[in-house]
Amino acid sequence: MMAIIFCINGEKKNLIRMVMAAGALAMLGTSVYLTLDFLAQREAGATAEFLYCNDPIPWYETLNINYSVGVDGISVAMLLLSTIVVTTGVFASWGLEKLTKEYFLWFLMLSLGVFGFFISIDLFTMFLFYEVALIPMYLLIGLWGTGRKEYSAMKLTLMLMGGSAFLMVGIFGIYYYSSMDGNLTFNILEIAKNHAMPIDKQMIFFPLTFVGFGVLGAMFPFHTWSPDGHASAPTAVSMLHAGVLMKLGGYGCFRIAMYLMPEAADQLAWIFIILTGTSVVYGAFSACVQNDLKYINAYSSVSHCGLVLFALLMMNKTAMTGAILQMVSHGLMTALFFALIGMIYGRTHTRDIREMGGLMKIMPVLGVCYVIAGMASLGLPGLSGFVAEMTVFVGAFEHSDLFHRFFVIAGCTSIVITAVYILRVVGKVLFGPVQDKHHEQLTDACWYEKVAAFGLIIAIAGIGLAPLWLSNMISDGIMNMLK
Amino acid sequence: MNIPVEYFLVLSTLLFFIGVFGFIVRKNLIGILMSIELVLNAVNINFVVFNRFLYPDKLEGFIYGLFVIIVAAAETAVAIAIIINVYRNMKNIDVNSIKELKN
Amino acid sequence: MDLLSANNIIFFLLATIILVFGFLSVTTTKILRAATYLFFVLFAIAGLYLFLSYEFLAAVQLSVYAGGIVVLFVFAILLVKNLGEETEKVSFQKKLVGGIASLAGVAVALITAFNYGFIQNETADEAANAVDMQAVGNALMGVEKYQYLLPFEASSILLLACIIGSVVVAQKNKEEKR
Amino acid sequence: MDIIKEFYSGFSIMNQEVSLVLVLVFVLLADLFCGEKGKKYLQLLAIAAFALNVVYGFTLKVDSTYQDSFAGMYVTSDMHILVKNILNVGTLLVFFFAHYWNEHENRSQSGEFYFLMLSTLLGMYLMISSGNFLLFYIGLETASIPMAAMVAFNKKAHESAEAAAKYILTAAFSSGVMLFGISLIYGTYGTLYYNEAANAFLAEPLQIMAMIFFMAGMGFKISLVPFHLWTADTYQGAPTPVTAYLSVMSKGAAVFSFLYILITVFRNYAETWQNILWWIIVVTITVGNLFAIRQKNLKRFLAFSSISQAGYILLGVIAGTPQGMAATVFYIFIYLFTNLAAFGIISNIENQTGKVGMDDYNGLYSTNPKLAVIMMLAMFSLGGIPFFAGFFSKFFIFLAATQKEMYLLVFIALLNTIISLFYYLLVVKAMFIKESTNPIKPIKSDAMSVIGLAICTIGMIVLGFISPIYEYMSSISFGI
Amino acid sequence: MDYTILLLAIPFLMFLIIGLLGYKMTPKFSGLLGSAGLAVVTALAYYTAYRYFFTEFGQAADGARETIVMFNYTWLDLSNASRPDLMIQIGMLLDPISVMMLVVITTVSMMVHIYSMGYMHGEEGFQRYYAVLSLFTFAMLGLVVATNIFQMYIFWELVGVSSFLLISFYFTKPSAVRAAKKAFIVTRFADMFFLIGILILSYYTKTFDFLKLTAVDPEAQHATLVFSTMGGKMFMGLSVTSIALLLIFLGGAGKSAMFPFHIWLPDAMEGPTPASALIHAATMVVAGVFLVARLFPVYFFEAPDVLHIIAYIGGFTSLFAAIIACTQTDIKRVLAFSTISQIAYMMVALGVSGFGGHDGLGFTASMWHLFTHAMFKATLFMAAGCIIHAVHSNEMDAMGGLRHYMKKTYYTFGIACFAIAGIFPLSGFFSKDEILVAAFEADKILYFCQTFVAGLTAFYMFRLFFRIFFYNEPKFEHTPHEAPANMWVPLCILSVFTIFSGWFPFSKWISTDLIGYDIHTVWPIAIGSTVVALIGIGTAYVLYYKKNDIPDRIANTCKSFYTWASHRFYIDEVYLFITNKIIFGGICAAIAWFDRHIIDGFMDLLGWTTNTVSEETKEIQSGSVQQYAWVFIMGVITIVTLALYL
Repeated sequence: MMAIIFCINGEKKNLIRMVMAAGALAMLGTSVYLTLDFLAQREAGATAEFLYCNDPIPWYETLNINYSVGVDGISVAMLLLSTIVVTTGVFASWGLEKLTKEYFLWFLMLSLGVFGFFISIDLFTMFLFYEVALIPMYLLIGLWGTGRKEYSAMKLTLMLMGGSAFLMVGIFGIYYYSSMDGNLTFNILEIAKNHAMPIDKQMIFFPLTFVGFGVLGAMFPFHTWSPDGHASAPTAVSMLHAGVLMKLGGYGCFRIAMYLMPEAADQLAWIFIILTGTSVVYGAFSACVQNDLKYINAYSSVSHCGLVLFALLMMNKTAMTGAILQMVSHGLMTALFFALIGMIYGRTHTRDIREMGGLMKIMPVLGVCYVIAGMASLGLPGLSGFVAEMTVFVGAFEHSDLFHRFFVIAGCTSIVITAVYILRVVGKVLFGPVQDKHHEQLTDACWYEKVAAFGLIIAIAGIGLAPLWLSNMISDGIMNMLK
Repeated sequence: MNIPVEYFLVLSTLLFFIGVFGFIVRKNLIGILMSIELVLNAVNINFVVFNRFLYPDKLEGFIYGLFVIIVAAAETAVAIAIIINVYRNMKNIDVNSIKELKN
Repeated sequence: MDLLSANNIIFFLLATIILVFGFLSVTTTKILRAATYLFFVLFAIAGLYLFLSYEFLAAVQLSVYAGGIVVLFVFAILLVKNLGEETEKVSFQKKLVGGIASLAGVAVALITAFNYGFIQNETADEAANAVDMQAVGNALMGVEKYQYLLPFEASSILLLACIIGSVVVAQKNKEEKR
Repeated sequence: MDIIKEFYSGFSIMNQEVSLVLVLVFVLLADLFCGEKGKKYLQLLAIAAFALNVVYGFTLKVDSTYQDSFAGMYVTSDMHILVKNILNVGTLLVFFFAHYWNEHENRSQSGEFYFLMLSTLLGMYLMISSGNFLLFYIGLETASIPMAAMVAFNKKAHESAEAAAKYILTAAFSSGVMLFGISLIYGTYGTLYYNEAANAFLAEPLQIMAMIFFMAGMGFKISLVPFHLWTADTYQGAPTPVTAYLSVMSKGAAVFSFLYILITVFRNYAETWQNILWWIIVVTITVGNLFAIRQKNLKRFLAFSSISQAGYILLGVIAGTPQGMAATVFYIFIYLFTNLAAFGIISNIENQTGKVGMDDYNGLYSTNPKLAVIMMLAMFSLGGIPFFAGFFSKFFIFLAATQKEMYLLVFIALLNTIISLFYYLLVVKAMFIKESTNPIKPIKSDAMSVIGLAICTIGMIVLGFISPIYEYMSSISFGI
Repeated sequence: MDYTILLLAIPFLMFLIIGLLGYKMTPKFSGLLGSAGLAVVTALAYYTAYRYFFTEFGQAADGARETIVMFNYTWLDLSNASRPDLMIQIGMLLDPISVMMLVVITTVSMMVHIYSMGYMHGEEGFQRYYAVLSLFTFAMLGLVVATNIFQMYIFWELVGVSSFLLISFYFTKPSAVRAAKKAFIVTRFADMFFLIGILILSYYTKTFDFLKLTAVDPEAQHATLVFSTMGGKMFMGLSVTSIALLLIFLGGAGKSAMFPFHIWLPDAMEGPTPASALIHAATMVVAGVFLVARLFPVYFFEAPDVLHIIAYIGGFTSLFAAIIACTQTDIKRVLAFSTISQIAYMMVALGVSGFGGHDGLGFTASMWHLFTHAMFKATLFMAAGCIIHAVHSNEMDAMGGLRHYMKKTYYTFGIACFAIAGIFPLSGFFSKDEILVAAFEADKILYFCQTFVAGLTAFYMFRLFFRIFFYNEPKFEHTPHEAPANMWVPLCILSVFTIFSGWFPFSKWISTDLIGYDIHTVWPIAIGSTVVALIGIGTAYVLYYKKNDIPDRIANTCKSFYTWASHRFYIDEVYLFITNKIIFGGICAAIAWFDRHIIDGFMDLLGWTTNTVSEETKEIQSGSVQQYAWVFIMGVITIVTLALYL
């Protein structure tokens, strides 16, 4: 349904770009259509947990591996997010000159992995796509990145693979306890239905799986790949990575770890609440004193993604809906952030906030977009961040014991700290007097950059202004899961 | 014939490890090869003795010993050819001269 | 057990020769002497086979080992080296580690072996007559159980390959000659 | 006449061996009669003849799942045939890659090259299919002694001579140790036939010690730690086609026969050898990986990588289940294409420029994009990255090991994949990211290499998706 | 669907249109467009107010005023199994205070729109200014008509952001950027308490809806059933209701610049003066008061202790700010502290108020004062704007004797000064008087305190007045001149409100229980306060009518106190210390260091260890075949030993 790979035999860069743009737009169109159709079907009373399921295509029959895909409200939301980010990412990297074709091929592979992951309902294919999504990062960062790119690329890849080592053991465990009667299966729905894993085994495999995905979700203390990786990655890759790839972690934690091993999730939640709650506050505090724009954003991502996992662990409808909303929202706004940072960096050739200033005067469009992104990040109503955060907090407040309360309130403080670092950046970079004389000659955004930025802003504002449909769609999926 | 089989086992084991010792300490490649012959002979003693004392009705160990001798001969031939090749390249057959490939 | 029975004397004599010369052959400093000692060892082992009344095997041992391999060794030694000129000095450290490994190996192997009760076959004595050639031939040429046609054939390929291989390796490079 | 009849009936199920011997004789005769002029065609003839043999191999199938001849001396099953076919394919690929080398550097001895290689292949056949330790031993030696000669083929190079010397000495030593083990097996089990030995189970320490001595000999062939030390030196010194052959075929055959012996002869000691293998696997993977990190020479690098790969393969062996066997054979199958692709590239570049250092590969993508891409695919496949076949084989092998609840082992192995990924990525980094002042010039590969590389590449990409292969393996596999 | 939705929709559309397309318009057109849009809104607001107060539309059957929900759309669903009603809705709630606020906001906003056309003339970013003004108006209107507390929070945040944008209007000026950041972060900090308060409240009451929260059960004298479930819950000596309400009040305190969150307001004067008039004087800063008023029944019935706290914080803040105001020399800052002081007045009034009928006098007075204060403070700010416009400085030293040059400004400023000082018959007299009455009835200490503050207010306002319009003329760089018509006309209109709004029958319209009642001027208190005010004016006259050295001598006599007061008691410095040194320098830097060196360092250490081990172990592969064999045999022996004997 979604797997579209382009084989491009053109030396002409423009042609490649056009094909990419067309393909990305086609994907966007498909996903929008999918969303609308999904909503329509739900409206019409389709009650199946997953829609658009194909008949499982047997793949490795002896191991009961099938290629089976389907979507529920959550994956539709994630797909929508992915396609938006991919499309805008294509536009954001329009100006790339070095090895364009290879770049887009890897980029496509990355997005293929992401899409595949979100639509899979078979653990094996899910894991397959998960790894597919990881590895192009290495080359994308290593080849087209900036700064300490080789180090960062290696660190990122190795840490994420380390995560998948945890994950893989978890998956094996799930597989071997997937059924009472020996009909082992990789199918998530069947596993959940059979619910055959004894609690003591869950206690082993839940943490493994959760940590495995948590690494990708930048959970403290496994987050350090994120600042370096993001700082070195090229614009569109940062966008896609922070915007979508990190969501794989949250989605996986939810879809695999918590859905398939609910009892252990319930019992061990406290450990991970401590960790994720820490990352929420910790990331925010760290971001306050960074001087590199991308580092600031990367730590902010740590904080926001921490909130995703944190909310998931609260395990009630509202908080989980909030978590998914936060994924979507953070995906969009962080993609916007990175796109803008890339554009600014492309002009000023520095990301050090101490060397910039007064850019609002020089490039008003980028400046305004940046302010909007910042506002979304600090949770301004009318933009998507607010919707997500409020849902999370209200949901998380359901737990009335002191432990949960403490962490929820700590989480709430993060919105103040977020304001601090966002305003610090805005104040230093965009406002104030111009720091560097050379910056005065710089130009404002060109058309493809505008397309990228405005596309994301429209999505952010759209969700921020009218969140109900999305929230309902997601909570519909959550309800099915919670059963 | 009342010598216990263990005696032979002691003999062969000792011979085996003398061979091993030789392999480890000799400096000369041909010397090392000789040590290997000791090892193989020790094994042969085992086969033959087991055949004779434990399972005399079949000729399994006997035949095995026979084949070990054959294979040892072939092995020695190739090994000596290789050692001569080494000599041609290095101008000696000291074991220390084949320490170039390492780490 | 009669310690001084003929059997015992022969056995202990042979064993002593084997071990002493074996040890000498790996410790002597002169390589040609080592070859000589090795010859003695192989000879004594052939004697052992005779003692166990496996004449055929003893003959093979003598012809192939003593007659073939040792001669090959000697040729090789003569080919690569001036006779007896160099002596090799082995460092004490090397001897020590080698000795430790060997002694440990002997200890482990023997302790394990003595824990095992070998059951000597009652019929051993009666069958202690020479294995006749017919039996050997049958065993090598038959396809039944305990007959070894297939390994025999396989070993022919092995020998052929080894001959070719050693010739290829040992012959001087043709290009070099030209 | 009865004997003759029996004789033929004995050989009647040995189709592969017989046809291989025919090819062998054909090559020998052709080499004898072709003379200096005919050398050019000799190689083509040899490859063609062997290719026919390969094709023939795939037509074979035994009626029942298990058959033996020569009263249990020789055993075969669909799985045996399949493994031999896999080895055939690998050998053919090695021939493709060796063609250029034979043409230019080994011209005078190309006939011998083919002959020796095919005879070692025959040795592997016998190793795999033996039902008796004697035949196994002869097969093993046939597979290793001529190999030593082949390692020494590059006679001008010191390295080749040194590698050969190390190989033959260590091989002889290890076969001595193994024989000691076999002799004890004979002494305690009273038989050398696998199927009978399996029943003579006494749970005695001496039997276990015999098994361990035997395992050490196998450990040498598979290059398991601590029996692996020869591997890197030999791989580095040997001519590249021989290294490729050693790293894949020799290892694959040894692993399968090892597996077969473990699950037949030693099946009652399963717990013991599983415990031993557990530690050996951990050490092997770790040491292989740790040593691979620092290598600068690609052949040596791949040697250590193959050591750690051997550890992964044993994850399938350790389970001892049918699923484990299927995973093992599948792994070998995938590993064959992957590793041969890597060696194909290396030999291609080495033949034409003489460069094997990792630094020499800097900036390869800018001058030789196709070679660099194939190399990258190979590295990714070795590292177990999807969509490449290596991912599937790794997944299945881990799955097989976890079937026996060895989660900790699998976890350690998985952590090790991180290290391995690190050094595989180092190669990718050199080719794609680093820049060089003196990059390798654009290379025009010869036709044979192109064919070989194409096959390998296709194999790496599509094999994981073609599930019938694994399904077939799974359907014919067996275990304890 | 109702026309009232236009009240929200029009400003929002204006914001979008001017914001997105503004760069294509001429500045003048965008200003006119914004003003025109707002004019419609103002008309609608007045119409609504008319309908609500003077027709049956706002009358319930029993004579009380009705609380009307015009519309209520679900915006976000936060419900879950145990709390099915948790929904964020966007709607419009009309009751006396929200209707009054509609009038206040639209009036002041309208005036500011017109005024700005003159004041901001020629500024770069004129369109942006109007866009943000529209956004602000939208947000403020949304805030006051909120049907539920979460809607209020949403618009509360929007208001904060538009305030931020307006303060940072001159974004190339570092001080403006600093002030904007400070304002936003301080209010945001307070908002966090608001949010937590909302969370606690909604957790126990299971609703966000104001109607459900504030519905009074007259029998039980208990706010409503939704609170019955949370009665017993205690936390740290207070009931959870009290805690929640206290936290909510803290949110309001942030917006309304109550001590200790007051520090942002004086700095916020960096923004354009008309924006200050609208946001930081008349409307946004009273949001906190409005919030408390909106939840007043809840406070009164469920957390009277919190109400006391509110009253005392208000009292303290009003005194504190008034003292500081006496020492400032920047005229906008004087006005800012005056604003703080006056808002604190309203808080006091709420804090001392009772419930029902005449007991609710404080409530009425607070709202009344809110209204009158909005008018006269807007006047003051706009007049100050005119003055700054004329002399191009905020400092008093650059002013003096301006009455000769700017007659209209002089008169309007004067009227507003008398109003704020509480001189009969101007509006301030009435509203302030009612506050004092309410305070007198409830708490004598507060009464005396507030009376004293009234005197101080008169003093510093007239200090300002005399300093600007009398005093000695400094050397003007160019002669000051009267502002253009589009600036003084709004001034005059607001003066009219300032004069007459004291005569409106507020108690008929606004009361705690929605039932109108009569109030009478309590003459002893009124005369007392007037006398105090006159003393203040007199003192100011003596000190500042003409240049003399009495102020300096007074300052010297109590030098330390004066220094403290003129440095605003160093509260800013304390904050600065906490944020810069402790949070940034301490916590953030420590965490960042920890992250880079410990966590990241650990990951790097893993890599380093692996590499080093690899490097260090290379001797194992020594190249010696004998060593290989040794390892081999030792391996065998070890395995045998381990397998058999261990």
